[in-house]
Amino acid sequence: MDNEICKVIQNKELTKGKGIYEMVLQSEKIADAAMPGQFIHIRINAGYYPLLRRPISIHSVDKTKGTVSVIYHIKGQGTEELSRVKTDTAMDVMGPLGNGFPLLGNKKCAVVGGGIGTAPLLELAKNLSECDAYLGFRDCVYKIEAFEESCKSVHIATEDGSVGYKGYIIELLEQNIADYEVVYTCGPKVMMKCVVDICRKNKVECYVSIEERMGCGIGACLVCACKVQEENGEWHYKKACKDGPVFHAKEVVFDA
Amino acid sequence: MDNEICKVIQNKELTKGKGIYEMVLQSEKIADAAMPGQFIHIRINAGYYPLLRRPISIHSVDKTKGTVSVIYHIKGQGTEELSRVKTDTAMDVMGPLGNGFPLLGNKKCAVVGGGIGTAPLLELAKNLSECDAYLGFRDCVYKIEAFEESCKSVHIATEDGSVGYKGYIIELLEQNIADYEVVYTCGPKVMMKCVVDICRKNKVECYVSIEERMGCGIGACLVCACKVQEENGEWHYKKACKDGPVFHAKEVVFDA
Amino acid sequence: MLNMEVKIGSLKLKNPIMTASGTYGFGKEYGEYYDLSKLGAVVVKGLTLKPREGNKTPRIAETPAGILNSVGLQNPGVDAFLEQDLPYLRTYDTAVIANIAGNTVEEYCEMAEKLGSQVDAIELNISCPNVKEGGVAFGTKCDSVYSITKSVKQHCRVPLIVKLSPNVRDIVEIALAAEEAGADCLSLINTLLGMAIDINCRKPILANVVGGLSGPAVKPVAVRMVYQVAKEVKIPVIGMGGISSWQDAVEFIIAGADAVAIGTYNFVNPKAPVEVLEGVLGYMEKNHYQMLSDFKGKVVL
Amino acid sequence: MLNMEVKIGSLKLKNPIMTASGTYGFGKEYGEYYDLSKLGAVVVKGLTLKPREGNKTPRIAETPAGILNSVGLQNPGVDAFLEQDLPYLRTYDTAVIANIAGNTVEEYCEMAEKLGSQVDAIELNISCPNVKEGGVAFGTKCDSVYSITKSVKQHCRVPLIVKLSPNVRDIVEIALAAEEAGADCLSLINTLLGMAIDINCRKPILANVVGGLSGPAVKPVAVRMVYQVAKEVKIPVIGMGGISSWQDAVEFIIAGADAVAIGTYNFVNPKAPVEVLEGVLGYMEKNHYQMLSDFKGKVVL
Ligand SMILES: Cc1cc2nc3c(=O)[nH]c(=O)nc-3n(C[C@H](O)[C@H](O)[C@H](O)COP(=O)(O)OP(=O)(O)OC[C@H]3O[C@@H](n4cnc5c(N)ncnc54)[C@H](O)[C@@H]3O)c2cc1C
Ligand SMILES: Cc1cc2nc3c(=O)[nH]c(=O)nc-3n(C[C@H](O)[C@H](O)[C@H](O)COP(=O)(O)OP(=O)(O)OC[C@H]3O[C@@H](n4cnc5c(N)ncnc54)[C@H](O)[C@@H]3O)c2cc1C
Ligand SMILES: Cc1cc2nc3c(=O)[nH]c(=O)nc-3n(C[C@H](O)[C@H](O)[C@H](O)COP(=O)(O)O)c2cc1C
Ligand SMILES: Cc1cc2nc3c(=O)[nH]c(=O)nc-3n(C[C@H](O)[C@H](O)[C@H](O)COP(=O)(O)O)c2cc1C
Ligand code: FES
Ligand code: FES
Repeated sequence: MDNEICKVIQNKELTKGKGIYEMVLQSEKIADAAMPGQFIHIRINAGYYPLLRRPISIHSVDKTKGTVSVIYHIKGQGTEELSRVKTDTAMDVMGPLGNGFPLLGNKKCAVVGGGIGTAPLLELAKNLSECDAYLGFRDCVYKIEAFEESCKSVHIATEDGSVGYKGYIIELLEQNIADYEVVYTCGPKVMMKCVVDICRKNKVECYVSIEERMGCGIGACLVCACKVQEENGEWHYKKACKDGPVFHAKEVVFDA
Repeated sequence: MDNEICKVIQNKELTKGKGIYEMVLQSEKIADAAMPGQFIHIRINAGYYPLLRRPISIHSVDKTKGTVSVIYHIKGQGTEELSRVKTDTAMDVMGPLGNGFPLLGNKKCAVVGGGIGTAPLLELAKNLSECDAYLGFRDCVYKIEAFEESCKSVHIATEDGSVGYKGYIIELLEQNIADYEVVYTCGPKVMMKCVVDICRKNKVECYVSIEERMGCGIGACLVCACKVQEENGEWHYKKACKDGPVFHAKEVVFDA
Repeated sequence: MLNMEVKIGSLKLKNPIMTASGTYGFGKEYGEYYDLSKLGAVVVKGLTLKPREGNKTPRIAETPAGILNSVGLQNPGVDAFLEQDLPYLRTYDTAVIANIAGNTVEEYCEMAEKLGSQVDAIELNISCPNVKEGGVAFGTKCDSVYSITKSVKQHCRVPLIVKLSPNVRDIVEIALAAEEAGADCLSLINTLLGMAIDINCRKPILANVVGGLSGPAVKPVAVRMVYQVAKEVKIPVIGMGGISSWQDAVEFIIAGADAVAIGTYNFVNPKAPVEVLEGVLGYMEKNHYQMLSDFKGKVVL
Repeated sequence: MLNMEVKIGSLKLKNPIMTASGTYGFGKEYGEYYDLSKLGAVVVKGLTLKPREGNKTPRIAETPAGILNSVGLQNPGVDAFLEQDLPYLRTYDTAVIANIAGNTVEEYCEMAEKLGSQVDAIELNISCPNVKEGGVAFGTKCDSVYSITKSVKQHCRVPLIVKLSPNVRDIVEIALAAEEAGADCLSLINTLLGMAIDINCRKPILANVVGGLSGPAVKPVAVRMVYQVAKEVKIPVIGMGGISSWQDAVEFIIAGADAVAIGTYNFVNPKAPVEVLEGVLGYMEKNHYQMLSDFKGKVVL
């Protein structure tokens, strides 16, 4: 494998001043290999600050054009600097990395995302023949049209009610949960916990994409440990970067 | 005092691939206050790498336009990054700092520079009513025309003979030393040592501009110590940044 | 009203922002950049009994997010300081703290006597890695820390701050030795001993071969030591090491520091101490903290 | 022909470029990026007698030019390593060095026995700051370093490398203790103990509160320690701490290292070890060095 030097095709804010950006990278190799739910590990700059790469989920790939898109929000120094990267810059990217979502396209599926956690669900939706989307946001929505193109129906909730249902997206999911055999979810821990609970109660299969701080991104450093439960109740740590970031919901132990 | 945020008006290479650059900065305040031989202390970027500012001599000022120009060569990480700064970037600059050359314009003067050490001599020449320039380079010359505009005569030497006299500039100075009452010099230590020797032998007053690694640039940290000799033979350390960078030749002790 | 006062023994500082010894001369240079009265205290360059020329140059090297220095206590001596430099600082409404270093315990005591109560506090520098005699040798063993602190304390008419070296196995045991010996306050960290080599000429970059590492690179070590020490001692702690922003200052205060000092970063941003002060103020306002003790040492575990 | 060979006791490495324990798993992941046969040696993740789950997450924090980690020796145990991981590494023509950590001297000895001569060397990790038992407690005092080295040496059928902690007052005295006890080689430095606090929630970023600092930030401390130690011991020294480029590797070798290891920088550049190797080769060619000893330890003073 190689880390790729990819050209930035586009890097622009999707929201007005809310700090949500989309970056499109040119990479035939990554576009070709990418599976929904995998991530890329981006080196922000050639210096020592920030030192570590930043893991960002693949949002969408265009295999014909050989491009990969990611959506990120400005959280700290790394993503802030990423947002200032100009078109045509050559970025050093590792990927695609990790284990994505299993594609159970013959079942009735829903993708349930919260905030920036909606990002990886688009490529997933594109790869499922029939699925509904449940997308929750705080106060600004993005990429809705893209989901509308790929999903049967798209449910939106915002905490401030500015778009769609006013409240949490899990409320909408709960109403319709009987319609699904499989649910895929990514978003804040609290949200994913609720989704997992709803699915368990309704005996719906569920897959979650989890976030852990990462070092190597490929399974060598063991900093990204994710607690998983065995059938027999014993737990141990798996690697979020290599065994995940997607896990079967019944495996994951949501601590604290 | 304040550190200034100055806009980069121009930043371009003067030589073909030899890594000598000129940067012009917009700053009324610095242009107004600048004296020949002073320097500015440039923060390369807002990050931690490089951490320290870089001291660069003032090459030329345009008081009407409110601009300051510096000439620098790429030496390491800091100047390399400086060379990549784009027009219109806002740079954080302290200055003008240090003690420049005393202007003895009523005397017969020569400025003697080697390599990048020629840079600060231009503003000096502009401020002396009559002076000759002796400029030595290894294999590429720059800014000769500017000196020709401000000096009575300009003598050039290159080590490879590509322009002017083939050899060292001090050889040319030595031939004409009897013509001068004051010599100002800046350049490699070995060159300045020779200039000082020639002047001492010929009883010509001499001022040297010295380089020391700097921290604060304003006299607070004492890292830039420069050995100076008292009349009575005792030595102590002065601050290159605040007491210098220009010293009377008879003060300076050239170690090692 | 927001109260930023800090007490160091009998000394009251108006706010917890100080400058670190050796990075700030005797204040004059930075006094041209802002009003020194804004600062809680100015800690002056390390003083010795007699004037000292310090080490050969180069005395500074740059390292990733840090610097190495080997100034070696160049200073005019304690008498010249009192005569020539202190009067300038006294024109400002800020505490003046003298940092002292000696070759022998007696020298330290003599300096404390000379300084008397002309300064507001004395910081005992037993952690300078850049001098052969004294310096760090006093500061890295419990028994010598204890005995030098105890001796100087008897000659000291103002609060005594003991500055700790990070080049130790167990910073807590050193801190406790200083406290037991009567220190009124601890400051930490001094520099970590480091080295850099120019691979082209194979020479150490510093003429003195080794030097003290400071700047953002050392911050995690400093925060850890402040955290460990503040939990164990009852006297106030001054935290320093790599502070470059108000966020860093807040991090040290949360870790347990009563006050903080800015060193290396003065070179990068001459107004760093004032900007740190304003930022800490803003942080307190935003979080509705009335005084430093509302968040000092309040690490959530 | 340029010769980059290095000898560590009876073990011959084809070149001085190694990977640092804990940053490289058991080689498999980086084996997808380049041919591991290029390396002088692979040092595997720290092993314990029984499998260990390690600490809670977060286990990593970023600091200026460095990282803090608190993995806490998550590993499958020495038996599983021998069964499941070693065979993969044995498909390459590179030395395999096992890094071992225990709670008691007996555990270390038992591990050495189990490893026997299935690995090419054993690195004694008595400097891990991330575990309560054992670890760093063994590595920061001369007498315990001496006795554990002496004991393990008796059970060790391959060269024994002792990995030193930088969290000490005097690295040379620790190094000499290990040498006297029979160590065949020393490696340094392990991580510096550090801490980072999230000022928004006032929680330490690492679940384990403190962690080990590594990366470019620590390089000056590492170079200094390698320099000090290499001058005093007769056994070979493996230098590490912040190596990110061939220039850094050359700096360590000039300081006195016989070999170097790349740790944290693997995360930044997965091909770092190979690029370092190529760069060191280029440096030797340019300077007409025939072998490492032409510049190793050759600091010009
Ligand atoms: C598998 C995976 C996929 C991700 N996909 C996306 C995505 O599609 N869009 C997006 O906006 N964000 C995504 N994240 C989170 C993203 O990596 C962090 O927001 C980002 O690293 C923050 O970096 P920073 O320098 O801006 O923040 P800082 O807080 O300054 O970062 C400091 C350190 O903490 C780490 N860190 C901070 N927050 C997180 C977090 N939530 N998860 C993991 N590491 C963190 C950083 O990587 C860095 O090492 C993903 C994380 C993982 C693990
Ligand atoms: C008063 C003064 C005026 C100067 N004027 C000019 C000028 O007009 N044009 C020009 O090209 N250069 C000038 N220099 C030298 C210039 O400052 C250095 O070349 C520059 O700092 C190198 O930085 P770097 O990061 O590229 O090199 P690196 O070698 O990576 O720098 C590492 C560290 O060493 C210091 N350093 C390295 N070389 C020197 C040096 N020769 N003098 C002082 N510090 C050094 C750097 O500032 C930095 O802290 C001047 C130096 C001084 C002291
Ligand atoms: C150039 C320089 C000179 C210093 N001189 C002294 C000194 O004289 N006395 C002292 O106690 N500490 C001295 N120090 C250490 C600082 O006071 C401070 O403890 C250390 O630099 C860590 O803080 P920082 O990272 O903010 O610089 C010096 C540091 C530097 C960089
Ligand atoms: C994530 C991580 C895990 C580590 N685990 C171990 C370990 O298991 N055993 C050990 O001896 N050192 C361990 N170390 C220390 C490294 O081997 C090395 O000594 C240190 O990181 C300094 O080198 P570097 O700056 O190149 O990373 C670990 C370091 C990191 C960053
Ligand atoms: S990030 Fe290194 S193992 Fe997952
Ligand atoms: S650079 Fe600080 S005193 Fe000269």
